Amino acid sequence: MTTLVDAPVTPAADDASARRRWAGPIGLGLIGLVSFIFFGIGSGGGNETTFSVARQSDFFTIPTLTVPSQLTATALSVIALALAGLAVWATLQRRTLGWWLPVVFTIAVMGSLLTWAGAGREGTNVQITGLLTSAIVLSIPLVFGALSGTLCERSGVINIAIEGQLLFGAFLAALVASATGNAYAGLVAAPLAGALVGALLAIFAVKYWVDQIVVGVVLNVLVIGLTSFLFGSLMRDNPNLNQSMSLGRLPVPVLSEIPIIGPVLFNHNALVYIMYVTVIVLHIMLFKSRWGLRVRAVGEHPKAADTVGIKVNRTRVRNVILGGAIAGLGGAFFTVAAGLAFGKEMTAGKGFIALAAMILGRWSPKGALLAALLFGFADALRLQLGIMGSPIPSQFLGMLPYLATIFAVAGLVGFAKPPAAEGKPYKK
Amino acid sequence: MSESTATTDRSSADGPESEGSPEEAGRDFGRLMREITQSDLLVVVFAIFAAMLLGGLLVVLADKDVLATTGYFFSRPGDFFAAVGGTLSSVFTTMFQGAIYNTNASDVAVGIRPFTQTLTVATPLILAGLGLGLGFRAGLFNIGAQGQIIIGATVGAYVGFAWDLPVVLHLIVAVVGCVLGGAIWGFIPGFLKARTGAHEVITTIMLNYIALNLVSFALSKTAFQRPGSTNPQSPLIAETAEYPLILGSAYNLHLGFLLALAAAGGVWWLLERSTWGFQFRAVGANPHAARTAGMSVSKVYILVMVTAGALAGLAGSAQILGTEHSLTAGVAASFGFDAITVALLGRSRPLGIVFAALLFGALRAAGPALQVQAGVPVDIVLVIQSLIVLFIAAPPLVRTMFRLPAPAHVKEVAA
Amino acid sequence: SAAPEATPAPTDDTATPVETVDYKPCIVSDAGGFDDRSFNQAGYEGLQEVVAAYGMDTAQAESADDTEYEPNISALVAADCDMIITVGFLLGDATANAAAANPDVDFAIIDFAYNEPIDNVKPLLFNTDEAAFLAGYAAAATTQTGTVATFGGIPIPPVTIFMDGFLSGVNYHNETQGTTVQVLGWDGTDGSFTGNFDDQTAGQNLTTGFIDQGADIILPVAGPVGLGAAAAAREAGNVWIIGVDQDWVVTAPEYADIIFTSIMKNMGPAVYDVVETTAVGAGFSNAPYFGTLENEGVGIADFRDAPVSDELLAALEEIRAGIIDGSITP
Amino acid sequence: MKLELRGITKKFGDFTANNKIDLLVEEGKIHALLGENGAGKSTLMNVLFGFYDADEGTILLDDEEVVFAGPGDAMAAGIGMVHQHFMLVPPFTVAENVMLGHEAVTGFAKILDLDAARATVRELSERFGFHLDPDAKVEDLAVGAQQRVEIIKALSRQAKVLILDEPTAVLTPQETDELLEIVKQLRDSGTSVVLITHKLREVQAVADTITVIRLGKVVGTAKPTASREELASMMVGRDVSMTVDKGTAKPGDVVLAVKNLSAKDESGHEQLRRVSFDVRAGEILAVAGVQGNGQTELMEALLGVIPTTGGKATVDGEVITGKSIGDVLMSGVGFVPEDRTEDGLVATFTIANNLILDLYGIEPYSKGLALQPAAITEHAERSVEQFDIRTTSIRATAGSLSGGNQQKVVLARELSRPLKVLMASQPTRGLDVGSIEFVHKRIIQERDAGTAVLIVSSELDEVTALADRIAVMYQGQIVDIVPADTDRETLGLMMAGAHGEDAA
Ligand SMILES: Nc1ncnc2c1ncn2[C@@H]1O[C@H](COP(=O)(O)OP(=O)(O)OP(=O)(O)O)[C@@H](O)[C@H]1O
Ligand SMILES: Nc1ncnc2c1ncn2[C@@H]1O[C@H](COP(=O)(O)OP(=O)(O)OP(=O)(O)O)[C@@H](O)[C@H]1O
Ligand SMILES: [Mg+2]
Ligand SMILES: [Mg+2]
Repeated sequence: MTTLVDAPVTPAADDASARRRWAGPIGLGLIGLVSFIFFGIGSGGGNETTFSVARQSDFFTIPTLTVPSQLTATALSVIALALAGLAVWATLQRRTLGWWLPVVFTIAVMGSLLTWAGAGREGTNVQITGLLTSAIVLSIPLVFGALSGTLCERSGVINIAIEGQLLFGAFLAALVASATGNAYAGLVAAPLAGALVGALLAIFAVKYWVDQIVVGVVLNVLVIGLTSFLFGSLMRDNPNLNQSMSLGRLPVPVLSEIPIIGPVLFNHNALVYIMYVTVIVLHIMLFKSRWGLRVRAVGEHPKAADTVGIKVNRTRVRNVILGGAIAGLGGAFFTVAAGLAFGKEMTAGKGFIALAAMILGRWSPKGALLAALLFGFADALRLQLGIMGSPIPSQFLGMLPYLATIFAVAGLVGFAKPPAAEGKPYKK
Repeated sequence: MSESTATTDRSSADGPESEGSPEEAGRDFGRLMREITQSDLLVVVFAIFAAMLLGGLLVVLADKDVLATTGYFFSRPGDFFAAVGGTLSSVFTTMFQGAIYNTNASDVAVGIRPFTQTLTVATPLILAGLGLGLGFRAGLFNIGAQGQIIIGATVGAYVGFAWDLPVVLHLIVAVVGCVLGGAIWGFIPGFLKARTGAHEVITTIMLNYIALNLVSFALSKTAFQRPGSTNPQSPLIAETAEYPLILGSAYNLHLGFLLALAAAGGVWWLLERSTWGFQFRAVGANPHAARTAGMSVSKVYILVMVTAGALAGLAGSAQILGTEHSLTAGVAASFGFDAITVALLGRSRPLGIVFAALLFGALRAAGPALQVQAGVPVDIVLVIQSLIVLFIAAPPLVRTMFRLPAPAHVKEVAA
Repeated sequence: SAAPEATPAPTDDTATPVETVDYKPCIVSDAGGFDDRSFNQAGYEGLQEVVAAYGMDTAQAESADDTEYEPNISALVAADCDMIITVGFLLGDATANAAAANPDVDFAIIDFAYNEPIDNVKPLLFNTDEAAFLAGYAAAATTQTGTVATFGGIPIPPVTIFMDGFLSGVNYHNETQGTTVQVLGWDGTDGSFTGNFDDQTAGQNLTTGFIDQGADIILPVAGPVGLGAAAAAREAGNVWIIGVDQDWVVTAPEYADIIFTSIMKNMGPAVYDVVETTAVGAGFSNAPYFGTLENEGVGIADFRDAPVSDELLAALEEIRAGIIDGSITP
Repeated sequence: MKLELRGITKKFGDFTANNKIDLLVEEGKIHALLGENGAGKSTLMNVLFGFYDADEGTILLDDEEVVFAGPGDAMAAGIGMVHQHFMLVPPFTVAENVMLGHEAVTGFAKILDLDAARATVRELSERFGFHLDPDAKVEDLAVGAQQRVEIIKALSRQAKVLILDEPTAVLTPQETDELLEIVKQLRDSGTSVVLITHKLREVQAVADTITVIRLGKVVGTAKPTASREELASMMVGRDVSMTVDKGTAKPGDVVLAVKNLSAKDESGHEQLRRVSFDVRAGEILAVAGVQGNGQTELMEALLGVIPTTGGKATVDGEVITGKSIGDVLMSGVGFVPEDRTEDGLVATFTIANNLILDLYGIEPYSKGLALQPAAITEHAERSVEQFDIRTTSIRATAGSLSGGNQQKVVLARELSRPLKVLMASQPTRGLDVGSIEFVHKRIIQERDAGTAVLIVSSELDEVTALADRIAVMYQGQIVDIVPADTDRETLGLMMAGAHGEDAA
């Protein structure tokens, strides 16, 4: 996260850099204030909020925690404001505070928001564990998608086709799983589907110099068309080719029994654990290995890479296919991992959010994970508030994840420099 | 004359000779001949042909009549090929009849209706495409046209149904409303980029979703609903706010189309002949040099995004004041996204964008006929459309496929 | 033409038609498409049945987005359709215009009524809330946890009418039986929505959230997204799902064992009747058709595995009667 | 290893950059390749290095014909190259750039062994007296430092044939001498070297044989003993005077006044500490100093590219610090940036457009919002002809020009309007003798026209040739301002931090 605050490099940012330092602190301040006025004061005296951290499925059952709404929300808001003040001070001192500040700040504000939302509701209480778990779950396709984008763009190829790769992955996973009667077979098939789309992208973008974004967009439409057609014909005629198959949970022994953390992190299906591993491995490989160095060289300055004997286009083709495979794997989330049958356009635009997450994460696997989690959390929060019933109109709740993302990129991340050769076919 | 080369420019970095100029008329003629033999026009023709073949085959596979024949293929292969041929030709003719000229129409007036439909559908694509192209030239990858269209249309719609103003004035005010709406929605990412460096791809994607939620919210309020109905659908806009139909009520073609052509001219002038455009292109090509030459990169970003938003807003007006006449959450259809492809296909040059938009318009216009007459499932229609676009975007591929001569300047690289 | 087979009907294999009627009914979907597991699909299947039964010619156009309604209708007019069925309020204007332009073509529109009737347009309307009311009452009577829940795709009347009926059904039970069953996800004006009809995983997580809050009977009014809800319910166990539009025991057999009941909106039969009467019966009338409990245009499916007492069934019968004679308003 | 090129022809579109070129490099010899800007030297070398494929001709190594699919093959065959336009990956560190392509790795995951790379860098920069931090990001380095990286990168590969394309263009005299020593050592240990440079002194110092090419053709060979004048005229095809004849300056009143100017660079390090000096109308103040001692920041701070943290600068009494770049330029300042490809030109723009890159807003090039094509063309044609820019058309892209001609475009633009102050960084970097002569003439013309001229140059010859007064910079401060006739040694010492008087 620290990388997210280092100094900007290009003119765009230079112009901004002088002011940009302020965007963060001011943003924090405003949010802190909003939190104080709306959630703190707004919680209304006398109300109580009940937090529950345990789910009936849990091993330990922890009693629910009931707090006076107004007091708690106000206290948390004050903490947030204090942090904002700290940020202002740091800016004045031209110091950079670590990643902890935004994190703690977010927790404080979220806490006060939830306290307010749960204020005076007998029927419902704030489900911390449930909230965090669905945050993880909802971010899975975004993580895989963003990783795919990162792999491709680091080698200089823009991958707008993530959406299509997710969707085709979801489709083939369902098809194969249903046909073989084995969800894991579907899990294996998904990356193949994604890789296929990736290969098409590579052929057209790298070999035939077609505008990468055009290919990407077209591939998305292509996949939507094909899957929808097969869904309406093949799968409709033989329902046994599109059943809901589920990978099922694989609770990690011991770990999964830790309160909160256990259910949130260690009680998922195989895909989630694969996700953890993929992020770590890719992050190391991309920034510490020879492969990574060469890939990044190709994406930054293909000519330079060429002059030291690196095969630019071969590298790109491989990365794009690999990226496609990863996105395809993420597609498995929608069907076999979620235990659902395939449905028309069921990826519902997640591929584009993933694209944003990739940039928000500054083209790094770690960043992609954090960005995706941020979005997943905002999305889960929106659902949670809807469930508990809140005075906010549902359409505005619907905006929450998107607003949160905009704030994150404008306030915290600021300028991010894409790989220099991104989008440009390498012709010699 | 940037125009003349526009559609054939492979990128603004192609060969040392990137521009023709009056005083080189002789060489220009030589180049003209070269461009005709190697032009993208020829490529386009072949591209459509190739895509049709592939798409046609898909239709064949999707078509049970044909599949049936495969059963007794070996006994009576004739049937199979007859069926295939039948499907293919029906697809070809239907597309032509659906998009250009309806040959089995009683008279010309009816016959040309498909073509006017193509132009009508192309209108919002031209406008939004121009906006996006403008951004691309300035190095901004704005994918926010969708949201900008929605907001523009929302404002315009409100002016259209809620206010009543004298004839001409009402239309003008409504159009201005659309433009303002779009411009504001374009300003936000421009401003954020300039001030905080926030990447426009993120902000515009998010703003698309936010716009959608906003319009849904508006439509859930009685102020935007029809009297006595709670459907999320606005009242019809007043006729005084509608774009006049330029070919009479028999056709949908409306004034917005002429507006779009005018806008294309304007954008060309802005880009190629105005000091603003000069800055836009400089910033797009090399922000460092632009800055050292005294241009304000942030100002350019904001300016470009506002202009792009305004154009997308105009596209919104084509929807709400031109064809739909009533605001729904789906008022922007998928035009905002198609416009990205349109702009890139047109290589961000105004003339190119107009052509690309017409192509898309034709493809969309042919859709219903394909479904109803040729019985092609809507999803396969999508596939055919995207294949055509893909091939048209891949001249080198089409050239290799059909052994066309490669244009000289493709080989060159500005080192 | 290959049209009918292109998106094959479930009734492809029906026996050769009894007679062959020279009448061409056609259908236009809204942006949901004919496999939306909701009114487009129901209407489409109804049409396919009647077409197969009377050996009629037919054609259909699926709309990819809101701008295609008018072109699609005109394409069908151009294809010499005698009747065009349009699905959903979004096609209201396009249908009205087309009807005015083609007085000799009959139209029928599902889920939409005009303020002043049009001679050649027959609205097909459904008092879905009547059926939802029964489902709500039954749910309130059956819940173990005292909490039931509902959510929608997007807040539009065809969706919220289910939620309204369900809510008032529960409240009626609370009033009459003195229970305090609470409904999550809809308070009569606003509530929980996934934001679209595609994102099944959103429905899944939403449902899990409801279950965390103790809900044990859930009504998802979001087309395919409902399947996400069903999956979540299956995973959690001891949770019932209420199907919508069609009997989910039939349309989603894999979840049959957790289907409490289904709030059926019999659009298929309605379409069948309209076409039949117009083509071979009394002929076309533009009088609106209202699907009600009374004419079984709406209703609830049998409780198969659901633990419902005979008292409850009896009570439901009374309420049904009450609704029909107007003594109870949903 | 013996290297031979036979009948190499390379065309770009209908333009022939190399025309049937023959070249023979004996084993263990240093072969100098001379030619004016745009003669085709780099192109030829890029062909040899397998980066371009020749339209005609063959390459022989030790009399074996070889065909290179790409630079990879060339390197495998033992050819190494220092590129004129550096082939470095900006966001990578020095170590990463040096190791790229032949990385030392550990484990089956092939994790990079960065320490090994760091060691190599340290060891080499020790040997050549380069001062390089292996962990510095290349994009943060001054051009001079980048040049050193490019050299180390090539040398670390132990090539048998080493191509040096203008390796000394941005090195300090000391560094240059070090490098030439290395090159000699390499030659003695059997390496064949092709050296491209515009600095005839270096040629005379190390070359064994000399080939001169002009307009893509070989025009002849020469002995190292040949005089600089002879070589020069061979290259340019006319007589060139090696020494600038400039009359004594007639300084007017102070135009550019700098008071206690301080500035930080992008990474926040203070690069400029309370710098003060004046430049009068009609005089040239040259700033001498080893690259990276704040000269770059001085120029950027004056123009407003980087914010100043203290002090001020005035032009004719008007404060320019804190103004927008545009305003500074319009207040009569001409600016020639150090890095022309990055900051001076838009490579994909036509020459015509580059010639109005900072003039587009003023008459006659635009009226109101409207550009004036006629005026733009007219201006372009005038400049091309005046500054003898070698191009096929004013509509050609600036990117297709050779280095020297690109520099001419920048100068032509900046000198094409009335100036009060001309600020030029490394004005003749990479230019051939002919162009240097020309550029120097133009700068002195500008001075004599009463413009205050501020030059930054790491080229002592240039400094002494142009300056009326010399300011020596060291570690962000002005050590001293001395008269133009100060001898090289003194200057050298001052550049190392010693003050004028103790130095003398
Ligand atoms: N990629 C290219 N496309 C078109 N023309 C080019 C390209 N590269 C070089 N040229 C042209 O070929 C000629 C030779 O260029 P080259 O770089 O070899 O000159 P040079 O001798 O290296 O000059 P300098 O001393 O300035 O480096 C120049 O006129 C240049 O404009
Ligand atoms: N033939 C010409 N004669 C005179 N001036 C011209 C001519 N062509 C262009 N210009 C001037 O140069 C400006 C830019 O035109 P030019 O064609 O060089 O840019 P461009 O090719 O559009 O740039 P890019 O290729 O980067 O898009 C024009 O607006 C005009 O003012
Ligand atoms: Mg051009
Ligand atoms: Mg050169």
